[in-house]
Amino acid sequence: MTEKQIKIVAFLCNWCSYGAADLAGVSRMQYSTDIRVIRVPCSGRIDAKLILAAFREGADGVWVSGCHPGECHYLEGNYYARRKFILMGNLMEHMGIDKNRVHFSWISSAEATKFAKVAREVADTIVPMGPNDRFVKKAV
Amino acid sequence: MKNPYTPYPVKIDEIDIATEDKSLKTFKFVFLNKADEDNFSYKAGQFAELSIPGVGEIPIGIASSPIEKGFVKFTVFKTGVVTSHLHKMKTGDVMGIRGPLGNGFPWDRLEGKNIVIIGGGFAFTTLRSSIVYMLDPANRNRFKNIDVVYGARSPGMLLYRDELFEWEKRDDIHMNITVDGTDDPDWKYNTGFVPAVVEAKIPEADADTFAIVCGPPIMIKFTQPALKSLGYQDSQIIMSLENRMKCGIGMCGRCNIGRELVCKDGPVFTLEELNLTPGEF
Amino acid sequence: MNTITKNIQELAVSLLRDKTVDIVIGFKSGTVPMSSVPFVAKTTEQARTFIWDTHCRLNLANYLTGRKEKIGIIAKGCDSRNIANHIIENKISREQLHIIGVPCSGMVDKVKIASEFTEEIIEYTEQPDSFVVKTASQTKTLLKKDYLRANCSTCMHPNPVIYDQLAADRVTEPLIENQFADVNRIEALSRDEKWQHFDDLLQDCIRCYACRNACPLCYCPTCFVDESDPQWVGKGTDTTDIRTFHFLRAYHCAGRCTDCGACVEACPMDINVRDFTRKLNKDVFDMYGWEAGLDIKNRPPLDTFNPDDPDEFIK
Amino acid sequence: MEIIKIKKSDWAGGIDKSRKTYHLFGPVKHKNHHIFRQLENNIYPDMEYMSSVLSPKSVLFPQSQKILVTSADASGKACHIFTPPEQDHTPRAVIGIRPCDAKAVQLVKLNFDTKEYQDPYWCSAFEATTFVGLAVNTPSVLDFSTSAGSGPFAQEGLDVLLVDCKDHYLAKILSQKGKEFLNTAGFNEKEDPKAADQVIQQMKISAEKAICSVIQTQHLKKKTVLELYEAPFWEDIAFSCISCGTCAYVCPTCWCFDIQDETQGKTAVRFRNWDTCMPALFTRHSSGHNPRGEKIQRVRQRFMHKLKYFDDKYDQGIMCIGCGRCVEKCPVNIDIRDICNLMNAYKPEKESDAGEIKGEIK
Repeated sequence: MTEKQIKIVAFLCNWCSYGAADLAGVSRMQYSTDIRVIRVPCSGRIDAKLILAAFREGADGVWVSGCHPGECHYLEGNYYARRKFILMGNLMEHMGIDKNRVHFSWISSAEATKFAKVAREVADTIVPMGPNDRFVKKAV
Repeated sequence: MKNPYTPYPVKIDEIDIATEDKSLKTFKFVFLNKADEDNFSYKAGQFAELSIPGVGEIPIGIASSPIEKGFVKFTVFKTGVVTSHLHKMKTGDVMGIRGPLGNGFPWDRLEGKNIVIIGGGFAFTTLRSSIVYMLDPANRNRFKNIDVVYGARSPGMLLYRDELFEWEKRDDIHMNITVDGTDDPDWKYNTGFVPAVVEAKIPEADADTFAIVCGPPIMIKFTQPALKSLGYQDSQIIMSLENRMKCGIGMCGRCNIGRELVCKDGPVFTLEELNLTPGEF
Repeated sequence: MNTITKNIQELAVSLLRDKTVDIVIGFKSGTVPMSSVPFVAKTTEQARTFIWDTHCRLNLANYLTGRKEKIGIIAKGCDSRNIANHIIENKISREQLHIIGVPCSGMVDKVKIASEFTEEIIEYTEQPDSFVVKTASQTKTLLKKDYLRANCSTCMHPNPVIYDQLAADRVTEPLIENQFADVNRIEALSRDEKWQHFDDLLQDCIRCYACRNACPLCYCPTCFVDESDPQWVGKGTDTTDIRTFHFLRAYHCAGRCTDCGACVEACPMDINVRDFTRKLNKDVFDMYGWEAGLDIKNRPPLDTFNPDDPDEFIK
Repeated sequence: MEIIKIKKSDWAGGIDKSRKTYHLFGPVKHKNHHIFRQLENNIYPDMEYMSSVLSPKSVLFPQSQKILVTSADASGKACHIFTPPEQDHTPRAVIGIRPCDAKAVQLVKLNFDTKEYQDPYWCSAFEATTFVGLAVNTPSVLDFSTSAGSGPFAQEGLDVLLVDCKDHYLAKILSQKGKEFLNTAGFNEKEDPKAADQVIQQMKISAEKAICSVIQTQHLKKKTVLELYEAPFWEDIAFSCISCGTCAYVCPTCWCFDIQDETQGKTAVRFRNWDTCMPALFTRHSSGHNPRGEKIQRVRQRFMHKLKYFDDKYDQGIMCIGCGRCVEKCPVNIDIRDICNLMNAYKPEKESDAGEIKGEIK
């Protein structure tokens, strides 16, 4: 049996979580290969449009990671993001898409260990759920 | 029933950067099937839909001339989704062309007449097609005098420069190349806006003269009074319009100006005809 | 002519006559039973055609965006909250407006009324607490309170929150025990049932965007559905595209929606698109204690933050 | 002329028989309203319906339709060479279409079936379709079809006209296609054509009498485009418009469409979708220039197209058949009847305004 490979899109903030991913990489830390990274300027840049676009194109899960509160490169982008994320997650769940397909984290650029740990957690939650079939644009 | 939505498959044969700012490129296409080339028989002034599957279609005036065989050429300004995609394509890529579409310039009516061609910026494509067509030895004696005013912002923004300078040397066509301004001390041609050059260089109208005007709205706006002062009637001023289009065959409904469909009844109208419409272009 | 109509006309006439304003935006009567038409009066004669009844369902704040003149506007509770929104979001200035507030006792639901009859409704006349509906073969008197629109029956702010004059006495603000019972009902469903619920809800959507266009919050110069590069949403009838549109439309209204019901009112297919916005309204109320448009000082919740905001969901 | 009597007790049986040859489309109750759609085997058209919220135009012109497909897989040979997808053009019949909606199909045909080009999707579907109309015995208060070139018993565009006579239908055969449909359904009880037609005529007269809504169109043709275009009333009409597409989507005569491409996986598809002239995007150039960027221009376009440009172009009357759907469904109650009457009655204040032309290009 060939299983569809699970795809998790990770939107990582350029200033911290992306650095953490980099550091995790050069430190040869192990984490799931299902994760595909997209570098973004700030977690505050992440909009529901982008998350739905990921699902629409076939992502099975989405992970957004930014700087710790108070450490945003743009001072407060992640504070705004936090409010957006919770509303977005709730509305998704309300419409019948499992909230556990969308994850959020704060990881600084020094926290390579945390990055690898959260990456494993995210994958461990999403992979057993199998492929996502909601909000996916079916082949035309 | 012939399906007017199915494009002819073509291959990009050559891509030329047409202007110094690289915002325009000229694409030379060859048809994958010889029969399609024969079916794609066009007149100067017509346009076609360039069709990139999965991306979209755009209506573009045909820049090659009916007398040039074996290929078709389009000069495309990079502006929207499709044109940006096209600018990224390479020679050898396969896409589609749908057409020829529209009425083209009224060549029956233009025969035996003096022709004045006035163009500005990148609206010179179908005018280039027309000039090449008229200068063809087989056609040249079907027209009387040919006068051309073509202007661009700067020398580097002129389309088809090599051809322009060749035509400049001929005596069966009176070229008036102009640029808005240039710091090139060796610039041999005119400087100044198109309407001013029209007023200074274009012969006065007689009953046997037609002016074909294509260019940006601002140029058209100021060229009109210039032509009027030279005695041109609205019925002697021919214009080619562009409106947003989708189908190109008069069905999708968006390009209309009053009852006229720019894609099918146009894109070429006389000013006299346009005066009867609400002028939504 | 009812008293509110009379008062509105008088106030509007004097505003125009005294040149306090250049135009007054209100409603005039429609050409079919149970309708009204948003209308701009520039002359005192035109102002005398203003009406007020229980069919003035649309939200007039929608007509303010980008206007430059001095405007008089008729505003019920929800309209006034959207005017407040407009002011906060710099779409119009308070000084530009003269608000004629109308304390509102709720608008009736024409779909619900029509569903009481098998025949077409040919006449509708209003009395203070009831209305008379005529069809080809019968005449029925019904009570307004039984036919209020869903959003009006849970409305806690029927009185205008900002105004310059009132066209009637304030009404008692009702205390509603659970104003989000409809949201709770969906929340109680299983995940699959929720998915199914929204599938059924959106089955008829024809992508006309009347919900978006009737919404006073939707004034973006280019809406995300109209963007082409990138294109966020396909333009056909694909169910994912339709669902994505409604998700994002609602989400863009998060913390700004006053539950005025204009979206539902405008929908030609009678889709209760409030099912999306209501969830967001409930969440911003529960988490941030926020109800949109109650004043012109506080920023809406997605335009501000508190360092102590809930973040247990973040790893 | 032939008129067939169909007992209502035989109706369902005949419908079932016809399914062997025809894909059937008809009105079906759905939530609070009726829609026209393809009927599965156990579904019968609801012949008691008053009107359908969307018109039956979708039978020939679906809201979203694939027109071309190709592989987007660069390794394949036919990559990026578009061809039309398989289309099913076996016989179909639309049961219970209102006479005015059938007339609308004839108006739409003027757009899709032209001298120069034939739209293969619409035309093939049209060829394949038999229109079995249902006369309207009790017209709606919004029905103004009699003054819009149609009527509750109008026959134009129909292959059969069914008239509901309580326990039976009288079926007036109007074309060979119609005759074949009734044969296939096994409806062959011939009535005395003269007597039956008299019954139909009587019913027609009383139905037409019941129509209480009329528009005036007699002066539209002689007015110039520019005098109507520059009339002062457009600003007031346009004020309330919210630029949604409801009027166009519910309209049986609106045919405008958009063409959109999508790539999904390794397939590229070109669609066409219903479109509407109400949003600014409809005519916006990629440069940002927009010949109908203002709402007033778009509202004017809609009504000028239906009531003036169309007749000027095709000489077939107005592009409205009086079904009343847009009047009912417009969220802000913009009423084409009022606008038509305004246009029809309009006289420019100064005679010279009418012919005066802008003369210069914007």
